[in-house]
Amino acid sequence: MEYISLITGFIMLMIGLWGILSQKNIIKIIIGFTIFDTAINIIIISIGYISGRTAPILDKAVPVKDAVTKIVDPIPQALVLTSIVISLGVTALMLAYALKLHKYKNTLEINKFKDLKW
Amino acid sequence: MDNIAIKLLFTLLGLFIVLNWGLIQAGIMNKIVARVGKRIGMPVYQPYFNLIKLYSKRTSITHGVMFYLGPLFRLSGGVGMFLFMPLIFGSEYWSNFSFAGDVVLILYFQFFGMLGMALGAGEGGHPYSAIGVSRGLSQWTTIELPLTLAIISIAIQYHSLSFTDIVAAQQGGITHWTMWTNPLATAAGMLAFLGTMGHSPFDLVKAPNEIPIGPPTEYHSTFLGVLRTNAAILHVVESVLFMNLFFGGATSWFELILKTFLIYFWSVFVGVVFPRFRIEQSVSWFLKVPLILGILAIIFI
Amino acid sequence: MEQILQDIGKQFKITDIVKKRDNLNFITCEKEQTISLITYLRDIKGFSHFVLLSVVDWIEDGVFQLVYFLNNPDKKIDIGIRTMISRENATMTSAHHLWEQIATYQRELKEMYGIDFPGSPRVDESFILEGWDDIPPMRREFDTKKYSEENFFPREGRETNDPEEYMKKKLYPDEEK
Amino acid sequence: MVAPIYIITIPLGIAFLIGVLGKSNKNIGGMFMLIALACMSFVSAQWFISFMTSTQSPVYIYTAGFKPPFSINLLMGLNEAFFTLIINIATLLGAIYLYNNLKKQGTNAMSVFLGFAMALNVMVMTRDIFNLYVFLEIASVATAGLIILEQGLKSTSAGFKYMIATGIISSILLIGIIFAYNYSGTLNIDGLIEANIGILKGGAIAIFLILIAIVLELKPFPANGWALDVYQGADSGIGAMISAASASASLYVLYKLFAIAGESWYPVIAVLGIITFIASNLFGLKQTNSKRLLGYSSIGQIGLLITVLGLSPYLGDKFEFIAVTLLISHYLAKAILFWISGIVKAENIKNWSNLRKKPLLVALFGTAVFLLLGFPPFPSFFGKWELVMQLANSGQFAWMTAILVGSFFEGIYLFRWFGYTLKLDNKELPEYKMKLNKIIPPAIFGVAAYILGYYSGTFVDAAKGLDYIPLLFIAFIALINFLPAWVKNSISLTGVILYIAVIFPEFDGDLLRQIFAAIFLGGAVLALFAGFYSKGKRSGFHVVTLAMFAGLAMLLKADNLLEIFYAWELMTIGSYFLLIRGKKSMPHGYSYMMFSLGGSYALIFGFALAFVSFGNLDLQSLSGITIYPTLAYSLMLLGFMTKTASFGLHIWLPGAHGEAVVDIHFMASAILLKAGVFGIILVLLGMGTEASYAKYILYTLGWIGAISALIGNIAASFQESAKRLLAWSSIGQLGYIVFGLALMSHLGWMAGIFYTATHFLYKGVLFLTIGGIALKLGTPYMYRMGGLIKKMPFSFIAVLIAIITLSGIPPLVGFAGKWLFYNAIISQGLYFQGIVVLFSGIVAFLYLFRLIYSVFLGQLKDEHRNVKELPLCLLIPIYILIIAIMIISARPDFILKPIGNYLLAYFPSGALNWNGTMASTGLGYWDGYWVMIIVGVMFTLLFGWLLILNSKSKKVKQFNMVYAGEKPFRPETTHMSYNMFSGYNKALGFFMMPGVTGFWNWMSDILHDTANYFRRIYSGNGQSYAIHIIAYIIIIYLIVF
Amino acid sequence: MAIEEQNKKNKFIDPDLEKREILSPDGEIIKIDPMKDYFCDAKPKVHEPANKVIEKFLNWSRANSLWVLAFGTGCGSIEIPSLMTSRFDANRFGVQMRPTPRQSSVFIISGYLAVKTLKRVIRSYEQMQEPRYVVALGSCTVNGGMYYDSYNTINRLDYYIPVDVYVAGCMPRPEAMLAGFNKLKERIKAGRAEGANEYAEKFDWYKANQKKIIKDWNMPDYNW
Repeated sequence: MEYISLITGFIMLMIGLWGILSQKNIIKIIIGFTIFDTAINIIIISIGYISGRTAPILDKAVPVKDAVTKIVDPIPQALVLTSIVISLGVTALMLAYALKLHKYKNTLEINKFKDLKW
Repeated sequence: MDNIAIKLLFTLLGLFIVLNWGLIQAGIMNKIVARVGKRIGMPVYQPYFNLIKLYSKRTSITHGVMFYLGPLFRLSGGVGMFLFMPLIFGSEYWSNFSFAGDVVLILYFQFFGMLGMALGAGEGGHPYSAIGVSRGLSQWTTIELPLTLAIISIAIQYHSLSFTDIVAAQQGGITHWTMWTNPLATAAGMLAFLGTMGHSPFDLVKAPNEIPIGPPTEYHSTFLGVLRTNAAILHVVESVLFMNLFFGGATSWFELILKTFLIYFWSVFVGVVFPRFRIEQSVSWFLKVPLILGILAIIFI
Repeated sequence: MEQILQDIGKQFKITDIVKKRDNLNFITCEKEQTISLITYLRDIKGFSHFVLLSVVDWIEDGVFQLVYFLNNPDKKIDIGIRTMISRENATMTSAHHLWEQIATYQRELKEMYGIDFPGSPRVDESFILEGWDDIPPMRREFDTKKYSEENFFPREGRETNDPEEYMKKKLYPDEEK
Repeated sequence: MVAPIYIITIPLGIAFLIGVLGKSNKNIGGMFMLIALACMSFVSAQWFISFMTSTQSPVYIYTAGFKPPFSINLLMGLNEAFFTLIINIATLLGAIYLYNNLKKQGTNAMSVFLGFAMALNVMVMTRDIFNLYVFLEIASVATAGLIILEQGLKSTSAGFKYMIATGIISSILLIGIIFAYNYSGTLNIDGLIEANIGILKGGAIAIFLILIAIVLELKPFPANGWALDVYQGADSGIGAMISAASASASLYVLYKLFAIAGESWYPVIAVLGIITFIASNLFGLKQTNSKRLLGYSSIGQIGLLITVLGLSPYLGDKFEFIAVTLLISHYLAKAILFWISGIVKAENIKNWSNLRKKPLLVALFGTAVFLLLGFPPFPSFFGKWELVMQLANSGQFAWMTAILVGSFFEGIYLFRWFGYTLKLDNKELPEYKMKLNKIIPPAIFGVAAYILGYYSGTFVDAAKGLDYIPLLFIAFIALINFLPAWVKNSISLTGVILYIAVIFPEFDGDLLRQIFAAIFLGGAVLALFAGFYSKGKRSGFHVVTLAMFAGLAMLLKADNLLEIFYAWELMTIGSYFLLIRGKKSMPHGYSYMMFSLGGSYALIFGFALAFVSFGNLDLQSLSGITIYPTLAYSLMLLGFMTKTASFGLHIWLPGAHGEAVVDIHFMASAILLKAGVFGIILVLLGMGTEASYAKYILYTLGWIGAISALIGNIAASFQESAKRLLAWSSIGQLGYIVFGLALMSHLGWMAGIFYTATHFLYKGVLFLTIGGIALKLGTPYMYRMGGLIKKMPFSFIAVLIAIITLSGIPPLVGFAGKWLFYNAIISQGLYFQGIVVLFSGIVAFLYLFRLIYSVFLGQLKDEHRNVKELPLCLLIPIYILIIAIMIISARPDFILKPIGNYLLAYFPSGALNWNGTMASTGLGYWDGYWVMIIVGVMFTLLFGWLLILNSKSKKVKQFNMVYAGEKPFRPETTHMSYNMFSGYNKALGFFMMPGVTGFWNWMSDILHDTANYFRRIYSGNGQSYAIHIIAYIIIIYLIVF
Repeated sequence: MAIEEQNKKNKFIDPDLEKREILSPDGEIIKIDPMKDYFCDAKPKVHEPANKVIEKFLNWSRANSLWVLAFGTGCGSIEIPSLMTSRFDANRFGVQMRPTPRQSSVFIISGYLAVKTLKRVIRSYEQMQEPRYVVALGSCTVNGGMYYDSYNTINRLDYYIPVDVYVAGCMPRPEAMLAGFNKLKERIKAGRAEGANEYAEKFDWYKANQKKIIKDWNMPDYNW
């Protein structure tokens, strides 16, 4: 059962991918990307999960010396932090692009922007 | 080469004989052609009269230096071929300066005269002479093809390109002549001979009433005299060439005169019978039968 | 043939119809109407072949008589249309638009008779005579014998004999009249 | 030594500082940015030099003091130093180039640019895989930001597609990383390498995901639609940054991560790379947009580098050298090209002719093109050479062919583009100003290309013998390009004469090279001397002429295959520039280059086979080829025959030479074609006649020579332009020489070599005179000339002598060649080829008469009434050649005896035996000296006789001729020269069907149609690009596992 | 321009012979005067035979090799080919037809001469090389014949070119022509057939007569 989070991560991954590839509207594509990123974050987190352990916060419940046996692997969680920040930045830039694209052709259909081809 | 002076003397004598024989031969041929047309025809010594009259003309004009030198090139072409051609087999005096070159030299020396004539006619400025020269040259390219094939097949047969060896190999009766031992080459050679002589089927170049007379349109008086002298010498030397190659050369002057007469008569004979070819017909004619004969000559030595 | 002549008579003012043979007639018509008559004959009446154009110099009545010969190849009949034009600075409307070869005839008439056909192609170029600066030679007022004697050094000693006396003197010399 | 960490801290600090300064004072911000980039490049330069010179060991930098598993560490090794150096230099120069754009955008753009530079550096240095992901992401976001710099719909849509693509790629990388961590427990690359998680099923998938993400970052073929749009949409400065800097960074990342993957990955990477290389170059054929074409070319080059990476096991120790040289060449060339496209701003490649307004830009464009294609002075030449050699060494012939074919496609569209730039007219194209900061970066890179070229030459041991003096002299001449023509001419003339004095003694032992040296360098002196006729500046002419002659001289001095190839390519560049100078010469110069390019690739393939079968590169290796000998020798012969324009490869010559000016025509025909002959001699000497395959090759070579002789001479007779006539006749004469060499007998070779020498003499005379006359009369067409004998007597005499020699009429030297051929053919037994050759010799008469008649004889036209004789500077070289011809004709044994002795070493049997001046073979005999005397005496005697006879003939003018009692109208209507041999054409015209040109056109059409058909997959829809990426991943996955 | 006026003066100037200006390839203007540039107009000179004995021998050979120019004017030109047939065969007397005036020595004027043809006859006659002879057939050349009163045929040929032998008859039969040839041979052998020298001496007189009737004389005075 401990793989439940991994599986949900992958399912969300598929949904995000489907969103990116099938939707015509740029905003929907960007939403697809956000789902895709959060799915990856979930997967990262679930990689670090060791069943029967608690969150790696050193407080009263988890003293420093026997923390190693009690907490799950902290590194993926550290990675997730930067990954979230990055996906935030990427989504922000994408939205800025979407705004500019709309300004030019005031449409958000991805297949309207095909003038650079061959 | 110590007795170069004597050899020179004999060569001059040979040249004199060949010149006279050429003129008389032309006279006889005209007589024969006339007789074929049931006409009495010009007297045999008429070429002499023509020459003297031409040389005795009082005025002449020239279009420029190259025009002036054209006939000179032509004559030196004819006389040059005579110089390098061994006339009588075996006699050291009558083989002129043939020590300087072999069949290939003679083959390429023919162009010397033709080039000079072409340039002289060109300088004349007359469009007809240029047309005549262009026709003559294009015809000449395909005439040379069967001739080269024949010569190469002879060279293979006798393993030599020098006249003296070829003639030596043909001595001893008619069965030793190339005509006998290598009939295909002789056939190709003699068909090419028709082209070199420029008689009727292939006389488009100097055709009298087609384009006045082709290259020599602008030539007259002494120039024409020089051209006619060369024509006489050239016809004899060409027939001597074919005689040496195919008909066993000559061991004496009488044999030479007889054989050259018969060889020359072959082209006149064909000329009388056949009408004139157009330029593309005459050019492509040599690529048909003579070419095939030549190729067969090389294959079946 | 009569049928044709009646039709023409109705439309054009033609005078003195002369019947040379059953298949050759001459008609005369006004100068202004000739071209239209010829066009009519050609297009309607089937005279599709233009035979020749020539002129007769009536110096006495001071008039040139132009004759256009046409031929109808189907019916195999000929017709000659005559018109009278004055001799002094004679001009006639050009008919080269009907048949091309008319231009050549007109050019010859211009050179030989001085009849001007304005508009005909190359009409004033020299036709046969090169370097001719006298009056058109075919006109009757032009005396060729005098011109030849002036220009061509005639050989003296030529006298013309009446053939009858000459032969009599030749054959019967001794018979004195 | 400054600590490498500063490379990261400086840009970060400055970026924030600029941010703080706010929008207003942009200048200070700009200055700070430049300072930051300068410091970064100084640091990496310092480390790089220390690695190169002293034995500096790689240094690990631990952030936050902890050991790797717990912190991120960076490495500064030799590779890292090199890559950071080139990235920093690129970004520094890019910043200078984009200074105005960035200033216009304001300080935030500058900080984005700094971030971009910093991210690339860290990607190169970091040893932590997650850190790599983070900075990869920063780099792509920064690039996306920079793309927007060029305000416009195109750039925005391109940026958005870029965002989609990189978004997917980075997420896949992230999944790969996390699973790799899952199995290996560490994020450090060194740790991953030890962990060797490839053996686990899941681990292999993780590695696959990581590597495929990095490969996708490098824009592999089917999935690179987005990259093309980026290159087209983005500003050219940004394009330069992407293709130069970020490409090298991602390449190094792929190299770093390769250690994790292990052996099985090499072939996969190589295949991906080669597909990208060939496909993108093929698609480039149909491309007309300049920036998109640059995109195709950069993707192709990166594909090539990936292939090199993939083939590293086969390249042995030479791998680093090859990778570095090819990378440097791509890096420099792409940067230059993008920067130039930024300056000239011409969308369509045809409008690039605007470049000619600034000669420096043309020079840079040329440098970039030749740098990309691997031509001599540049590093990529040595890189490609070593690549082919190593591949051949390890038997990978399929890879070799693929790489050569790919670079041939690239050559096609690059040279077509270069041809447009040089030749199309640029009157109505808009003016443009070349600001200083825009021109400095490409100029620096251009100069760097030459320096690095020399530097990389020192690494290759075979290239030690190359002497660079001539190249320096050419550089000097290039610098003084602004001087008038005659000054440059005299300088280069003295230079060549000095050079002859220096190198001629080197050949004294070997007669063959002496003859060719006399032809090449003697010809150079004559050509340069003839060059004095031209007024004005003739900019660029002397540089390329000297380059060609330097190449030719080097060809002779070369003692190993590399030097031969070096000289061959140098000579091709020089001759290309010469031939492209004619007004309408663009298509012909282009086809010339295509044939020489194809020829040189065939040559390098042949040399590779020789190198493999013999072990080392010196000339003896040509003799003992054991691996695929037939293929090797025929390829080498084909390569050399592109230069001798033999049948099948001859269609470029008539056009190229028809348009050339007088001295260029002389150089190109009389001298350049002999280089091919020299090459054929080397190959045939090596091949010998014993081997079974040699018989077939020689037989076909003989037939090719014979047919080209026939076609050349017949076609020449039907030409209307005098120059094309001479060009076709050169094809004919070269056919002679090739046939002579193919006989492989003593006499055959003597005829061939003798012909090469005499061909130079009389063809030189013909080219100089006819070229001079065509120049003077302003038209090459013969029917417009005529009657010039009265105005130009000296040139008439010269052409007459040349014609007599060419046609082989006895007294002059041409007859010797004909006589040798006769004997060679009969003794060798190749009768039918011989007949075709002899027949074409006689056909030569037609065009010779047509030439001398239409130009000199016939009617003098009105407009040429007071034309003067040729200028002295043309007449002197002509009469030098005439004197040479006369001397050899008088005593042909001066040349024939030495050639005979020389050939005895190779063909002992069948030599000429001499007594006095009489040469005789087994068959016939010939005495040139006596023939000359007899003919001379006879001619003078008869001349005297004619003078006596005809001393007072009246000189008349041109219309005094018999014209049926009338007089001719005008000279134009009475000069018979147009369609002169119409009868002959009717009879033998069928020879002239343009079969060969049809074949080559058909080939190029196939190429262009496939390119046009396949490039449709880039539909322009961002989403379809995303689908391509995903599909690409899945397909590769299925193939690999 | 000056040149146009000069041309206008003479009404019959041939357009190709008008003076004109041409631009040469290197841009400079060239003045072309066709009459002087294209034709050599030197006067003919009298060529006295060197010495009697050789001249006698040469005349003998000239007489025996008469090369006739193929130039037919008027109705006589149909008679000349019949000479070459086997019935009459002029070849027996060494008479041969030559196409160009350069190479021929006998000029047969075979009928009436229109002014137009006279112009061409003069040009061909002057292009023949000395010594040259003229044989005039038919009465038209004697006194104009039946065209004596025509406006464009000349009456006496010898006013325009020197004539050696007149063969009378309103087209003489071939036998008459052969007799004419023999008469010509006698004159040549006697050395009295010096028409060319006579033409050279009385050149101006001949030229005046010719120009009197050929009004469009747009060719040089002497045609080489």
